[in-house]
Amino acid sequence: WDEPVIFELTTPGERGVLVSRPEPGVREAVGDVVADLPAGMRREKPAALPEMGQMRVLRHYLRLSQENLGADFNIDVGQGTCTMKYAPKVNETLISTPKLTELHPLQDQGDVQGILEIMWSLERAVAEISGMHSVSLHTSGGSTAIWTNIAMIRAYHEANGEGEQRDEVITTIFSHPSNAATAKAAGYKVITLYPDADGYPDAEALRAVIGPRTAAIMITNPEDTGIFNPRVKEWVDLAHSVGALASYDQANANGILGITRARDAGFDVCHFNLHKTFGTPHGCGGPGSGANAVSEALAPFLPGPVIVRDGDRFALDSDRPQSIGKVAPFYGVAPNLVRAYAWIMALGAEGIKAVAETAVLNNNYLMKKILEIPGASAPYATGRRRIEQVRYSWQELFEETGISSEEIGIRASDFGMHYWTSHHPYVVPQPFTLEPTESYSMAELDEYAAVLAEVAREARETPEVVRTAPHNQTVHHTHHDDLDDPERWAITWRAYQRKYFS
Amino acid sequence: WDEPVIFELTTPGERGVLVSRPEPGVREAVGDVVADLPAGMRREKPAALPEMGQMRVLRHYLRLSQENLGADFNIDVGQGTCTMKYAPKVNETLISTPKLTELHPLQDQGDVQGILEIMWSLERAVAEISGMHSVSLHTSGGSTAIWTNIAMIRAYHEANGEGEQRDEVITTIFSHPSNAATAKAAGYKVITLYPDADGYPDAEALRAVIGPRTAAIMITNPEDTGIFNPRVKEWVDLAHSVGALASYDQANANGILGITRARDAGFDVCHFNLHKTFGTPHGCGGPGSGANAVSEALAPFLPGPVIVRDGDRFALDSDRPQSIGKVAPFYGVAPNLVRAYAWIMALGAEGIKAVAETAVLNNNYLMKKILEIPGASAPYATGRRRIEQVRYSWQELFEETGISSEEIGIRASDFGMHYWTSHHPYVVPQPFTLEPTESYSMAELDEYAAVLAEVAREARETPEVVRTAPHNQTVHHTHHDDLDDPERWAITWRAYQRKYFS
Amino acid sequence: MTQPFVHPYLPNTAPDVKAAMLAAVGAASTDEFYADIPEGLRLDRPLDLPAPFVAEQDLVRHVDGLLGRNVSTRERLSFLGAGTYNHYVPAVVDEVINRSEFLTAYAGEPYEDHGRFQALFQYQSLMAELLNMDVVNVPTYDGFQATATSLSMAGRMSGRRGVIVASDVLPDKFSRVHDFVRTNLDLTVVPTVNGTADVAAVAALATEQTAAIWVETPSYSGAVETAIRQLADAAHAVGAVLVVGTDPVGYGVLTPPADQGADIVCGDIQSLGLHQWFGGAHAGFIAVHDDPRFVMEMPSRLFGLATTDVPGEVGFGDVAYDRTSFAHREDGKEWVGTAAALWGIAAGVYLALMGPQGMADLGETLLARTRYAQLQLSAIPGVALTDTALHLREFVVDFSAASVTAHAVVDTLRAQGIEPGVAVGEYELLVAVTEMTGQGDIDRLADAVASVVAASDTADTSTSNTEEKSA
Amino acid sequence: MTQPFVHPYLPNTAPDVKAAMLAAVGAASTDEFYADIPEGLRLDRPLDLPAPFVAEQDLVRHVDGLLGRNVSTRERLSFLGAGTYNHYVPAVVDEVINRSEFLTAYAGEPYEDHGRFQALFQYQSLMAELLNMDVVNVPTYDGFQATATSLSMAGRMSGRRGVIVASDVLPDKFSRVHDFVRTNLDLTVVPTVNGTADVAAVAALATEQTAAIWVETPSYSGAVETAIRQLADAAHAVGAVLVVGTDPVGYGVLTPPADQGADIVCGDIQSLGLHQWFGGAHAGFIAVHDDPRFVMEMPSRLFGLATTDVPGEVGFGDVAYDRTSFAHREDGKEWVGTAAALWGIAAGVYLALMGPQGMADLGETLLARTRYAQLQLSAIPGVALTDTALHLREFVVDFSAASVTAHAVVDTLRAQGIEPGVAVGEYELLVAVTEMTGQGDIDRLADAVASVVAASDTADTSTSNTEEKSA
Repeated sequence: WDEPVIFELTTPGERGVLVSRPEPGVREAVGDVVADLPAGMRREKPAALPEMGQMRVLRHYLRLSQENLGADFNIDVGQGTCTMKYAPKVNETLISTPKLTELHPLQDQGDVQGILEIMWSLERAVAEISGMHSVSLHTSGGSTAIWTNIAMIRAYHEANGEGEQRDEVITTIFSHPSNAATAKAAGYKVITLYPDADGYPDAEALRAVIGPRTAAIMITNPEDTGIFNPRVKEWVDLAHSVGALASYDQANANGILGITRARDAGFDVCHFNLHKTFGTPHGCGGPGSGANAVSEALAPFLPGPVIVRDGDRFALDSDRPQSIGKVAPFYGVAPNLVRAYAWIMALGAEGIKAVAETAVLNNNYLMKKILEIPGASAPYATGRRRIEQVRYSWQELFEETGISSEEIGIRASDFGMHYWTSHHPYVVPQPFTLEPTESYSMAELDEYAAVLAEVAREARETPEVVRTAPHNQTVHHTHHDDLDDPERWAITWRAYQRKYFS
Repeated sequence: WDEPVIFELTTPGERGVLVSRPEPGVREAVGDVVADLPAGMRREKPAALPEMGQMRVLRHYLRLSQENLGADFNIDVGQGTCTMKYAPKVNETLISTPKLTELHPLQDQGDVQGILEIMWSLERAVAEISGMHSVSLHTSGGSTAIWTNIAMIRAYHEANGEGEQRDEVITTIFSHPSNAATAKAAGYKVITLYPDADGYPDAEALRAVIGPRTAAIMITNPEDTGIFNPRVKEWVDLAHSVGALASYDQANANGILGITRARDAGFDVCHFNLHKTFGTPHGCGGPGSGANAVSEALAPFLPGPVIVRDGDRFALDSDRPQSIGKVAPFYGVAPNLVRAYAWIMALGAEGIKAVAETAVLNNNYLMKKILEIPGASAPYATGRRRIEQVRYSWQELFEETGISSEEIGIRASDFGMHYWTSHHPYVVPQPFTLEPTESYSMAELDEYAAVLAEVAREARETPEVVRTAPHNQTVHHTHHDDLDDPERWAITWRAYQRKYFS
Repeated sequence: MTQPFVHPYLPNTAPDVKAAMLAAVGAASTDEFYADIPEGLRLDRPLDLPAPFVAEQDLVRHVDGLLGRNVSTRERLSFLGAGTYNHYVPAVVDEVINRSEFLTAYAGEPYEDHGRFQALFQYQSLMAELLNMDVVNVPTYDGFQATATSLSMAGRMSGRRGVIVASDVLPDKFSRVHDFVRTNLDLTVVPTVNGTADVAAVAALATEQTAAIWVETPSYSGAVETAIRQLADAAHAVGAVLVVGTDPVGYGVLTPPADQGADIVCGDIQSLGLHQWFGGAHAGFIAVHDDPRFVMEMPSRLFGLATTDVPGEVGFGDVAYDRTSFAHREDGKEWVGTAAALWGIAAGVYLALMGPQGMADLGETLLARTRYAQLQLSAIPGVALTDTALHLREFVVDFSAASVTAHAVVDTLRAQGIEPGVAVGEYELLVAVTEMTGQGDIDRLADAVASVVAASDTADTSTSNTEEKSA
Repeated sequence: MTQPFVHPYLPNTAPDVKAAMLAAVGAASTDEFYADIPEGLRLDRPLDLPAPFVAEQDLVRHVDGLLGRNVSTRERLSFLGAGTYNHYVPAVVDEVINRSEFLTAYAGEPYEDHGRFQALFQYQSLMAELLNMDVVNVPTYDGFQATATSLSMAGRMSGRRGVIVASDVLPDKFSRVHDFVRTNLDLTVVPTVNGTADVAAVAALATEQTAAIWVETPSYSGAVETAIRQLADAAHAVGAVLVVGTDPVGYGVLTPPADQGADIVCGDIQSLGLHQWFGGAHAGFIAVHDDPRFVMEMPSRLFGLATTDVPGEVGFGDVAYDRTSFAHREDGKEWVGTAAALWGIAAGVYLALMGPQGMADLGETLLARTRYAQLQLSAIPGVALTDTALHLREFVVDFSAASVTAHAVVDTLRAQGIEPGVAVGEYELLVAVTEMTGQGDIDRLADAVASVVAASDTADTSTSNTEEKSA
């Protein structure tokens, strides 16, 4: 397809869907409510939305869908750190009932016992998986869950009278950037540590900066390199020794489920991304879901309300004076919570551990295949196993051919593959990160590695083919320079019309 | 995608879905039921089905789906006679409830009142649209509905003691072939009439063959040429005058809904294709649904059971001694019946007439566009309006360029268009049939006509481009000769393996 | 109406567009297009239909309200079968067949509709592995039609009229088959013995006028025919063919009829990934060996694999299209038309998901649960099985010794939310169990039946000797 | 377990494959991969989780059973709002967002994920037309976050701490905003008068320390702020900005805030094509004019249109990516992460289906039904409206004159299958009507309320003067 932007498809007078109109009895009682609007309150010009028959709207979006590469369609190991795993179709069937879609959060609690039980059970499962005491499922994404971690930490220190004193947060460069960003947004000074020569987080560096001003350490483990910090408990103990808290970003938990737990290493608070680790679909970038798990000491600070169980009855408890309050409307992204619950219940303890072990097996198998490609390397911790992903480098290939990792990624798309070129932080040169998860078969991993090997071959033998990619996509090479120029950027169709055609 | 045949994707040991297994208590009670099978009854070798993880099965079929051109994706006017109209998505939502999917036909009638009421109401609507007395919705396709027409006619004549005497059925060449084929299958000799010079069914020819041996005339009107037989009532009267019945194939009813009715012209029996005229989706070729409508005299012969209404209660009546019996399991294709009911209720009398008028407007508009293309013509009834479709001819273009209609169709697919090349009967030379229905906008009809104009231009200017098409499809020119050779045809993967690789 | 009628399904009802199109074709109104329809045939009033719900939300409320009056087998505990079965449909099956690309396609050509051709070719191929035969058709309407056509094929091939019906056949199926074939074939029913074919009687009846012996397995009562080999030999001895009507759900563990001499195997695929749909989701298969005599008698479309201009690439197309009524009208084989393709795609996805182990597990589960249900019910005093044959999924219990009618059992259990089965005689009940009815469900059924019988017992204690009738 | 664990979600648990992979990497078992995890941190027991349902059919039965215990607003007559609304979702919306291509994609690049970029760019553009502003973000989590971020933007731009809260704000939203901004901003609430902003009081409070005036329309009580122009003038007079939190559902007929001087317009799009989902389907929008000062403060992704190597073709990409925390960690603007993209696509489809006329019709229906409900309820002796402001969709009724508590009304009506609204005070009930609650539904509510009040009347007849409080 070469599907136009939807505004180009308008035909005056066409209708896509009709709306229920006021009944004659209502009209008689209320008169002309639009004409009666106060001065200046009636919209003068109709909104310039397109006018289209229903089938044309449908056709437009179905064609756009076919121009999009979902995880169901490709060997989606190239979006490293994203944990692209199978989102089971049965879970979509399960949630598509009016018993969930048409449930209002303020209904009589007697009418919502099913969803409350599911949410309560999911909290308990996350508590067991993390080793923590209490869980909240309110947040609707990973980064906002990290925000919730720091918001609870802030409230905790304030409750202890140390809110003013503790104004620093320590993180590592290979922890997700949201740890740094949310801490900053919460008012903290951020200290970022870099790895030691072997790629492990530098414990000596931590020792040098931690102290009475430290509110928390906020770290990921394994980090985005796929390297597990073996001294993590030492880090946590160090934090506790100065009165700070330890916050664990479990975005990379997929390889350690059932193997090791946050609380066992002493962490006070952690979060999971249900849309990564627990198999809810990524939805083009959300809705996600975060699960915040905390120790008993931090439980009073969890967002409210919480679900309480009394025998077979479940209820919402809002009477929690130390809570940080609401972090989102109502009680979390219900469709994702049901999906995550179903995912856990389809696998059980044995299955969840098999998820981790298979993800790690896949990762180390793929690493072997990738490192066989001339020009590819895996910086840090040479020869060591990795957990669930690896941050690789094309530096050697780049030095030899001048082809960058980004160019390789664009060319890989011609083979129907994703390849993640946006590798914050830019510490590893010419980086690429592969995370095969547990969802792809050996044959598929071989196929993915073969594509990268082929592109690397092209980079050497026919570099122009790589440099001028894409050759096989809906659109051709796009001029991204305009997107940073306020005079040229066009964030909406109306702005495009104004800037480019008037 | 270049998606393999599914057998090539097998990996020993993988599982796609697990099945509920006998509980320990069951095993204890029944022992090893497989080992205990009588001699020779236990399958020796497992079925050679592929072994695949769930996500890979899904990915395979999703990719195949993207290699298929549904009506939702294209301007589907090229499958003439098929009535490719919008199948509203809301109807898919409506039927996807367990209240319908998990209903068993032999449940307590008190538990199935909703579906019975819908079916009863749909029968009444079809009766009104056809002018007939009684309706059965049991058949699951158009051709089997035509079979049911002739089966009822056969039973009627038998009941009147004329079963032996009346052994001939008369049809016309531009009526759907199933009229001839079902009559033959029911034991009748088939007489086929050809059109007069103007393309109208030849009334004089009818007069010449009709008589005491005639069981029925079975005709379509408008015929597949889009031409309405203005003397249709004369035909029906003639049939009645010799004691024969008149059966109306309403496959082409889309242009005359609310305009003229079968019973008003005197027909005794007719059928509609719900998957054509009433907006149920075509499903790659079924399930369809047929509706048989009959006069009061033929009502006792309808397939059984029928739905009867008693106040607010609906029940099934099987006590019908003259019924031809079952024509299909239970009571018809329930999902399609609900869809067709919803389609009618979304439109109402005014909307249904607008469907017909719009379909006819679209058809005559498109005819104007097509006839502007050099080399295209519309044989018969020159200058007359057509109803809902037109059978065109590329004969002039073929004579000029040697490019056949079939080659044009294959090339049209490169532009994302369907184009129906299978135009039984082969009376019109180099035929193509376009039926735009009411579902496509003027802009889309213009686009379709532009594609044919472009292909016609190519046929003149760059005929090799047309002759070597497809250029833009999943597969390349396919060798169809093998498909008619018993030594080479491969109707299953196992036959292909055996014939081509052993 | 004074307002113009504009409907979301009808883009060209937009007034400006409609006017432009009329102008383009030089018509004053759409009435002109109907010039060929005589005035006397024109309907001079609006159709008398209920007021529509043009706003989608109102339509949904209306239809949902009607469907909401149904109570489904999810809300009841159901042991209903008799042709439509409550098997589990994996979510992936529904996902695939509800894809717009498949749902709304029709009859496109092998290039732009490559996916449809491949999906249906795969369906044919997967069924072929399950049945161990080389040729399977694109689905026809249902198992009734598949069987009627299979017998007709036998008649056409042999020029004979005789069909010996060896098994108990579902009455509705028999009705359909009979009305379909009666012009060309004569059906002779040989009563079964202990639930299955009376092989000696059937063999004795077979003559040079016999076109086919027709076996059903599982039969109407769920009995599995174990003497197919002998029946095939009897047919072949007189130059007839053996037609086996079956449900393929058991062939993960059971020997396929082709391995026992069947010539044509046919039936319904509703068990393979289709919901119950109030009995409205059936599709018929016909399987034969790769013998042109048989293949050329099949009326349905057959999709075949073919080579293309690119070495190693495979394409698809119609095999022997000239057989069909599309090609030759009344001179084709019966007829072909829109039948049940989407259900075939569903069954293909189902078999791909299940794989050999899944079908084997399913077969075992069905055998085990069936046997368990037989044991539990026949252990109730006054309740007996009607035969000792091997059963798959269905069986008949007899309440005559308890003097309780089957209808009484049904009525009483329905009041408890249980559909115990289909009454098939005054005292006989046809009970179906599937992988969806677990041990707990079967126990609940047995307990409920035991209560009914016990209650009757109190009134009428003449239940001696009933144990002996149990298997 | 002795049997190998093979799961449909985990292809490489197939024993042969697993062994081959281990061999390829030279590992004896998967344990080797965990060498970096110290023994003391290793969990030495299985997780204590409930027994799983590995057969899909058993999982479905389990989860369906749990969800089956919910009673939805289809089965109740609901007038609940307070942040989540029962609007109609056209079927096409669900069809599109449930397409696997959209549902399972994530963060691919503009080439292979062209469809996602275009769909979200179109969402931005369609919202922009409805709001009459040039810049709209890829959705953030919800309206709470959108508002918190909008106020923070005002603070960052101005370097000031003061925010004047001019309207009644949903308490949960206020909670979220407060905890989010409290390090950087001080919120000062100015009580409303007759349901809407006290313009004079707000203007009097605005100073050089004011970063923003924050208006909510419709407010917590459903009141539409009609003095946005004056509030904008008051803000601009002191160099502050006007932040308007809103629900865009009414802008088919109501003047968009941008036309009245708003600088930042933000809110939630749940009303535009998202189901209620137990309150779990929200997404936030932030709209600004095309002014780099504002744009560069937005933390969310912004998809922009760009030219390509092919003249006339348009591609898409990230606008000003350097703003984000992806690019600059703590030096980015707040943060960006997985938020609510799919809901944005849904809202885009919704607006495309509705078109200008659909949104106008919807706005009129909402205004009319709201007014009708106000009239019907306030006509009941003892029931009064709490203000005379213009309301859209929600309003508060006061039962104090009838001496009936709001909770008593709720409890009594729930017993009749009606959720009459949210109790927001001892005697105050927040009632929401939408296009889904027709005249008959509203009449049913009014009748039920009248009965409760009348019953109370019998006990306590002091209901004089209540009529005067009605609007």
